[in-house]
Amino acid sequence: MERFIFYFIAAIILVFSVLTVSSRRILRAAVYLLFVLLATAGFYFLLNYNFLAAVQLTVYSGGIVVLIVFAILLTAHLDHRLPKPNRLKAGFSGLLAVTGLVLTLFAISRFEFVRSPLVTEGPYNIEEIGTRLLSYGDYGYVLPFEVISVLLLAAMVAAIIVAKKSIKND
Amino acid sequence: MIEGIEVFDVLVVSTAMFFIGIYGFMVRKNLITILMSVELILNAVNINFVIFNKYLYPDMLQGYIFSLFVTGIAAAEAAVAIAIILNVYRHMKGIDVEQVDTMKY
Amino acid sequence: MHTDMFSYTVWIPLILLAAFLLVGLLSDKLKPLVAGLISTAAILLAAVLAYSAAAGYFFGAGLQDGHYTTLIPFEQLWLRFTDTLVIKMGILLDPISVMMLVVVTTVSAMVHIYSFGYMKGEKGFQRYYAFLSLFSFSMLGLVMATNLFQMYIFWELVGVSSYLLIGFYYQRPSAVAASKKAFIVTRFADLGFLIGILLLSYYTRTFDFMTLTQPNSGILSSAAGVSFMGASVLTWALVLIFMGGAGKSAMFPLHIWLPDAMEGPTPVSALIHAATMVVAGVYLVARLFAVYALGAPAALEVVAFIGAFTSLFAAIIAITQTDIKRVLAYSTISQIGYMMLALGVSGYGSEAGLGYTASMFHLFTHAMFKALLFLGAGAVIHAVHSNEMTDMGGLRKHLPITHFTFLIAALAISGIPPLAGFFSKDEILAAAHGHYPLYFWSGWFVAGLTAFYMFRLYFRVFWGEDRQYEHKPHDAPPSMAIALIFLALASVVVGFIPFSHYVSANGEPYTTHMHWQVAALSVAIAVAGIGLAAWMYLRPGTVADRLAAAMPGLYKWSKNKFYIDEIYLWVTRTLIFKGLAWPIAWFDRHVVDGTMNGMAWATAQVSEKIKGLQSGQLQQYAYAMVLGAVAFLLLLLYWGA
Amino acid sequence: MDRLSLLVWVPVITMIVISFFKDPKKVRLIAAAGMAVQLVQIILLMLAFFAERQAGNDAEMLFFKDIAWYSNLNIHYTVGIDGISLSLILLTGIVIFTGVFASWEITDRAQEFFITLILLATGVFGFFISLDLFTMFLFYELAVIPMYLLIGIWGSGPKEYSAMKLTLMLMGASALLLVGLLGIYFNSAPDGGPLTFNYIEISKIHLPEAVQYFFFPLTFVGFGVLAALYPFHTWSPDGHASAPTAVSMLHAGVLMKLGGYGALRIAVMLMPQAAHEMAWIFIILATIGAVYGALGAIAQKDLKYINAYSSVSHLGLILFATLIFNQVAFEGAVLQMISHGLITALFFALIGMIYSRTHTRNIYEMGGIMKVMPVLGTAYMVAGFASLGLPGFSAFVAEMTIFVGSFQNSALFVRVATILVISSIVITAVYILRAAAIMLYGPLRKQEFELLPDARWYDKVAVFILIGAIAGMGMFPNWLAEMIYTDFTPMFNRFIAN
Amino acid sequence: METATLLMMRNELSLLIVILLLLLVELFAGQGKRIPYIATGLFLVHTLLGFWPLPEGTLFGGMFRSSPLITIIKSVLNTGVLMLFMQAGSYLQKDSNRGKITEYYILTLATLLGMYFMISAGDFLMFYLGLELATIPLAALVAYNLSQMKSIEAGAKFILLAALASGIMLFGISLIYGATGSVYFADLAEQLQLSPMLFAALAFFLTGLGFKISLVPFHFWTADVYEGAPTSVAAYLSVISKGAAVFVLITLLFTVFEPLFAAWEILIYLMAVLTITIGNLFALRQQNMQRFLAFSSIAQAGFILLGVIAGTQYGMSTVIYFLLVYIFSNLGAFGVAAIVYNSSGKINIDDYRGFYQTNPKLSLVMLLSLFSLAGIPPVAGFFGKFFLFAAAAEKGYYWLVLIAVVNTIISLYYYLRVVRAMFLDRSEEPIGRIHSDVLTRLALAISVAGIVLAGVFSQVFDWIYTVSWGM
Repeated sequence: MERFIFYFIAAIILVFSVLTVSSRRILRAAVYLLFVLLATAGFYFLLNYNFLAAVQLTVYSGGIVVLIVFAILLTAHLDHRLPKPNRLKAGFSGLLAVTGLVLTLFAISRFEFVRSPLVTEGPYNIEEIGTRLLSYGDYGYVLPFEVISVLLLAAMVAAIIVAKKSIKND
Repeated sequence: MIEGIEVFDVLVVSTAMFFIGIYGFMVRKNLITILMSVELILNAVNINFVIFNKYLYPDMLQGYIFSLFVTGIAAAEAAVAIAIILNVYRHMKGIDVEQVDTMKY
Repeated sequence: MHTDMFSYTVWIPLILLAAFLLVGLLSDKLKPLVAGLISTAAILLAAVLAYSAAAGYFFGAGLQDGHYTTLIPFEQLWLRFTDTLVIKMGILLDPISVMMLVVVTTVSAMVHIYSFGYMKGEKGFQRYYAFLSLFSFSMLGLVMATNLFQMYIFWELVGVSSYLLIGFYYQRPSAVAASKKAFIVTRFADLGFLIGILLLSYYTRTFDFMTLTQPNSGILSSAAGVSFMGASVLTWALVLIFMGGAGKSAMFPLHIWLPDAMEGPTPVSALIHAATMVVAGVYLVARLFAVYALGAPAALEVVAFIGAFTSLFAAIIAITQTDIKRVLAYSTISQIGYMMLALGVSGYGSEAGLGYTASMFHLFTHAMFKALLFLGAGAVIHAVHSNEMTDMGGLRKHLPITHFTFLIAALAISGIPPLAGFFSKDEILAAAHGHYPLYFWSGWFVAGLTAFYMFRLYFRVFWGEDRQYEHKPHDAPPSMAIALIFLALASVVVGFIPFSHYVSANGEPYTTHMHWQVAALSVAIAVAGIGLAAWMYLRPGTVADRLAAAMPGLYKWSKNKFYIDEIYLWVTRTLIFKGLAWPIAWFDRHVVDGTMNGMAWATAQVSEKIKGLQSGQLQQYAYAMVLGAVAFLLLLLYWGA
Repeated sequence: MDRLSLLVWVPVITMIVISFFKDPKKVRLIAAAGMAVQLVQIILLMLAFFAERQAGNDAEMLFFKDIAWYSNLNIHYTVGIDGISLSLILLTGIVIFTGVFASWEITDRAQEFFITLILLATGVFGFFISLDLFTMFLFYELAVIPMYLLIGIWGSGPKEYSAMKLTLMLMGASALLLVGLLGIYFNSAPDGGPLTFNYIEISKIHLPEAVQYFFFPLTFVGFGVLAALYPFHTWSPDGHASAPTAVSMLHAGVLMKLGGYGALRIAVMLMPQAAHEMAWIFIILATIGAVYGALGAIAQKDLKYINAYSSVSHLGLILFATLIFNQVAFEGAVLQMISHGLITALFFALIGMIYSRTHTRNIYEMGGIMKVMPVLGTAYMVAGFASLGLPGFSAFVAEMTIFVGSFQNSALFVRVATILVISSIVITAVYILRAAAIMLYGPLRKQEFELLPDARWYDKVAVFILIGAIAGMGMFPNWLAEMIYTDFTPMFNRFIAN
Repeated sequence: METATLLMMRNELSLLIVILLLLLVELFAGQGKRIPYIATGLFLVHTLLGFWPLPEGTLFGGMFRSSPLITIIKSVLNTGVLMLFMQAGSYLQKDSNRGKITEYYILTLATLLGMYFMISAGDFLMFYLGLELATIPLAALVAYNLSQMKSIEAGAKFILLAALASGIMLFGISLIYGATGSVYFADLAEQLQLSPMLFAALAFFLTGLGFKISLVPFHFWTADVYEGAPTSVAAYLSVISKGAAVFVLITLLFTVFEPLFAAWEILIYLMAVLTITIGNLFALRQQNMQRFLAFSSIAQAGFILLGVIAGTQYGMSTVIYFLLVYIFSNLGAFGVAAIVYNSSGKINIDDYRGFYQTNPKLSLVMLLSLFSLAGIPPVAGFFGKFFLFAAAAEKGYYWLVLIAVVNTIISLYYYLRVVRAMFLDRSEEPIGRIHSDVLTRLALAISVAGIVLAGVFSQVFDWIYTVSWGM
């Protein structure tokens, strides 16, 4: 059963991924991206990583995609269709991407993954994750947590100064 | 743990997604769609981390937490990128990537 | 003991060097007369020392145990190459060097004196005397050299003095060209000399004449034993050394510089290009005679052949020349050819070495009368301001002293007894006869030619009708006259010196006898030559022209000096300059340098061609990155597999 | 401060003092004073050197001083001299001193000019006293780079092109050299132990032959380019033609000797087997250089080009001599370095002086100038005679030493090459006399030249010192030759032993 | 965890404090002209504190490492940033930048902090976070000149390509994680072995760092971004950002990827050759000074790889030494370029013609900097390059060294082009006489002192060498 769900999710991910990068209507592309992200969240649920799935839903789908949609709305007419990509460019890029894909998969396929004998039944509860994130011993993640907060602060400042109107020109 | 699904199967999906994202990055004409491709790439990476964690190293949460952070950073990146893209639009009245080439050679 | 006696001889060249430095460095700060006097005093002093050395040597210390020894009164290390190969600066006294001392100082002193009159009022008078001193210094250094390398050094120095003096009138392009030619041709010959020295010294491990010319020392055996292209290395070395001598002594085919060298002031021609420097080649072969005779007779044959050929060849050319100095120049070449011939046919020993003695004897006598001829010619030129015979005639009335002395010299060179030339030429012919009859007959014929062209010259200049002279020719001033008279006396007297008592191939004195048949033959042909000249030129008429017209080919070839100059010109201008130097210069600029520039250009081109990579297109950059990553992966998979 | 380092410090101090003055008159006086001090110092050094040698000090290097510098690469500041380097130091001292006088008329940015010029000289001095390959290389490059500015700023003609070409080719050479030196360094301890850049240490060991075969060509070519090794000589004609007088003097006179010195002392001496095996290649190139340079000089119109090609030819002789492996030839190479240095410096000085008057270097545009400038003209003739190897001047001594030395090698190939090389002296006579005939002699070609002044006092200082040195060496060669020969002995013995 | 051990993070903490103080300044003091002085002063204090040696050790379960070497590299970066701040003051005080001066400092310092963490990272997560922290704000800095399209374009190119690069790199990291189950460097070194998947991981990972260091073929953004960015940001990118990344590269290669040496040796070799050559070939043809310096810095990065590939203690110290020298040299060059641009608006090499006539001192600074970049004695660049070559030669990479040294000739050509414009060419209308402010001049003086002294005094190198034992 789960297997078929996985196939379904995989199919969605791949199909909508392709659509995301091929749709000529930009807003639709954003929606397709959303579907991909949602499917990924579904996949996480399937793995019993519920918290992660929730983060995926909120941050990715809720945050980033919304941001993107806003940006689209600010910069494009809705009925605007993107011009067809240059054949040559698409061809070469496609070739490269496929080559890369084949090589990477070949490389990965040569690796023998040893499945862990441990069968920890998720889901990790949020508390455990929270503790991890805030502990400072081995495998504690308070430092990255702090750093990413600085990062977010910096990114905010960055976004603000870029978004600020230039004094001279405008 | 999904019955009958091996790590590699998932990796096929994520890798494909990764390269689809890369393809999109190289082909899409609009700066925002390029950004979307980046999101695809990061998403593929996340799937990798998660599946490795789940299947191979479930005793620790390294992959799991890594993907959390990646998500966070993706957001930050997107925010700054979009701010800049909007500025491009402000200057060029368009965000066609091929027009963004005033500097070359 | 004996050597100490002669230690003063080191001052002979040094005095002259001092004079050169003094006059040369102060140059314009000295009054012309003072400069001349300094130089002249120096050479006179040197002459006195030379005479006393000669007296001391020949009549005293030189003769030991029945033969003349070689003395080295002074020797100083100059430059050391290896333990055995060292250049020393020294003084070597043996019969020929002492004889040369006398010749050089005598002629040089005469020329110094003569030049007071001849060069009077010339710009650069001081420079002239400085160069004369330099030349005398170098020439004396050359003749007294104790080793090959010292000789080579002074050899070069006389070459440069000659260059400077030929080019004395440096504002005259022809003089400049002539000096250049003289230097380069002799330099080319010296190349052979140098290589010869190196080759010889490589095998013998010495430059010293004393060691080299030691008979039976076995030092030559290693070089004589190695053969290269059919001849022993020693032969090669000696032929190469002879090449140097041939260059300096203007042997065919390296003679071409000498006629042109007449562009220099006439006294210079007398000194350098008649009496002293040009016989250096003869002297060189004589100096190494033991090596030639004992080590490589084949090389000596070359000397003989070149000498015989050159004497004939030059004499033929001399017949048709109209520039009096050129006639004399070719005459000089011809006479030096004689000397070479004499050396070439000589054997080693006292009696057997007649050719050697004859050669030196002729060198000695020739120096006197040829210097006289030149100085006489100088007096003529001084009087009429032209070198061309066609501008002259009837000068005997205007220039009695010159005329008389010139006549003596002409007779002397023609071999009319009892003048000096007769004796020496007689010995040469006798020696040639003893060696190989063809050489004798050619020498005999040349004797006739000599008489003919000398008297052709004499008659055309001093007899016949007066020409239109710009101002009345007047005889030589006293300073010039003194020199002329002195040399005329010498030309008369020196023939009676019993030369073989002093100079012989192995140092042992012996006595020569008059070869009556040879003497008769040679006098006969000399008289015939004079007679022919008188017939053709003494009376007004066109015999000469008709004769020339009758043999147009020969006349033309002779008149144009057998086109040797043209051949040289062709070789230098066309082959070396146009064929080598210019192409090389072009090649260097365009191909070699072009390659270097081409590399820079190619780099710039590549840079230009690949600029498209940096297209400004974001997605191409991304493409490159991905391509890089994938290529790296592929590479690793390939290498890893 | 040790004695040898002073050789570097005096120029440095001179530069510092110059940097406080702007007035060209003061600047040149200071430069002259500084270089005079330097010259005196060198002469004192020579005396001290002789005294030491007399006293029986037969150490290979005298006034040895060693200061550790970069310890982990075992780089030291090691100085010391033997007769060979000492004689080249003397050469440098003379040339730079006269070079200052030859630059007397420079007023445009005089301060900068003299600083750069002396900087160049500093590099050269440093190079010659160094015994550490790294330090040596450092000074080598230090000497090359100021050329760019000197030619580019104060030069004439297509100066920027020439300066660039010269710099790039020389730095290209030093690039090869760098690899060569690194190769030597990393193989300097085949039996274990610390690696070293120390020349003396390295010369005592036997570098593995495979190593030699790889690094000898690099090193030799690296130095060779500076010594105008055919076909890498093309920087030299353009460079010299464009350079200002003093720079041409220093460059042809001294800097090119760095190449010869290095090729001999480092490339050949440190890697004898490879040198021996590969000698034929470079003998061919050097022979071509010697003959070809001379022939090329015949066809030139520009005085500086004539002299530049002449340098190619004479430097060919030097390189040739370094490859004969004979103590006499080695000695000859060094003598030729000194001799050519002096002569070519004199030539360039004179060319500069003539040029500053006639404003042309084309010999066909001059003619008969001996009449208006007898002193310069005579000096030019002297230089010419010296250059064509007339006895009494230094080149004769040097060339004869080379020829005698080369002739001791009886291999047919070498012998043929030697004879070809010797033949270059005839060609030298041709181009020297040709130029002199066209330029100095004959009637005065241009009337406006009538009024040109002859040498001024500072010109005379430069010219007479150089002529004095050339003639001095030419007439009394043996003390120098003995010094060089003797000091080659230990090196040569090791060379033979290897 | 003891407070005392937390002091191992003293550098980070003090930098964080500086950032926070600046935020406070922003809030309360507004956007005065004094801010550059305040920020520079604060940073000076921080820099000085940074020289205080720190013990070796790890924190947070190995996520954060500290060692004398790391402290040194941080101090080196600090010095660079300090000089940069001194130079940037006059630019920031321009009217067009009103209202965002403090942000400039905050963002710069945030990226610096990112680099600290990147350098000190003990696992890939910290490394990644540090990298991103060092990248994302930089994009905003690149696009700082909002009124200019070029600046914005540069920002866009930078952020998008950086995102792509880090995406690819992350994919590589994920594969490493998959292969070993850990992202901790300490664990990885023991577990990695040659296998195709790790080849993929390595290739992807190097893409990310290659982007940061701008190695060919990941360098394309460099020129456009440097050209578009404000001069001081370009300088920052070229020295600080690159320096940090190089350091990380070398530590990662020799700690984490040590077992994969055979694999990455090829890649580094290849990249070194390509980077030097391509960088040079493009630098040849540049007119724009910043673009020119961009390509020059690409080529320099290629040279650095020579020290990287050597991979010895010696190689390591040469790289750090070279970075130090490179910072002095490049900041000298950028500093002069910035002064010229800010005062005259001229940015092309041809505009520098006759520069020496009017500004002898500035042109001398430029001269020394360029000579140092070109590797000409006796300035420090010569030593730096020589040591790099020596490091590579020690391992027998003679051909690589040969290629590199031959390339130095090309590089010399273009450096001399600038010298030529300044010294050789005379111009009718050269750039006018420029008076720069005290801090800028001081910064240039430090550059010059560094360039001149760092080579002659071997102590600098020896010190680095001694410290780099604990790599």
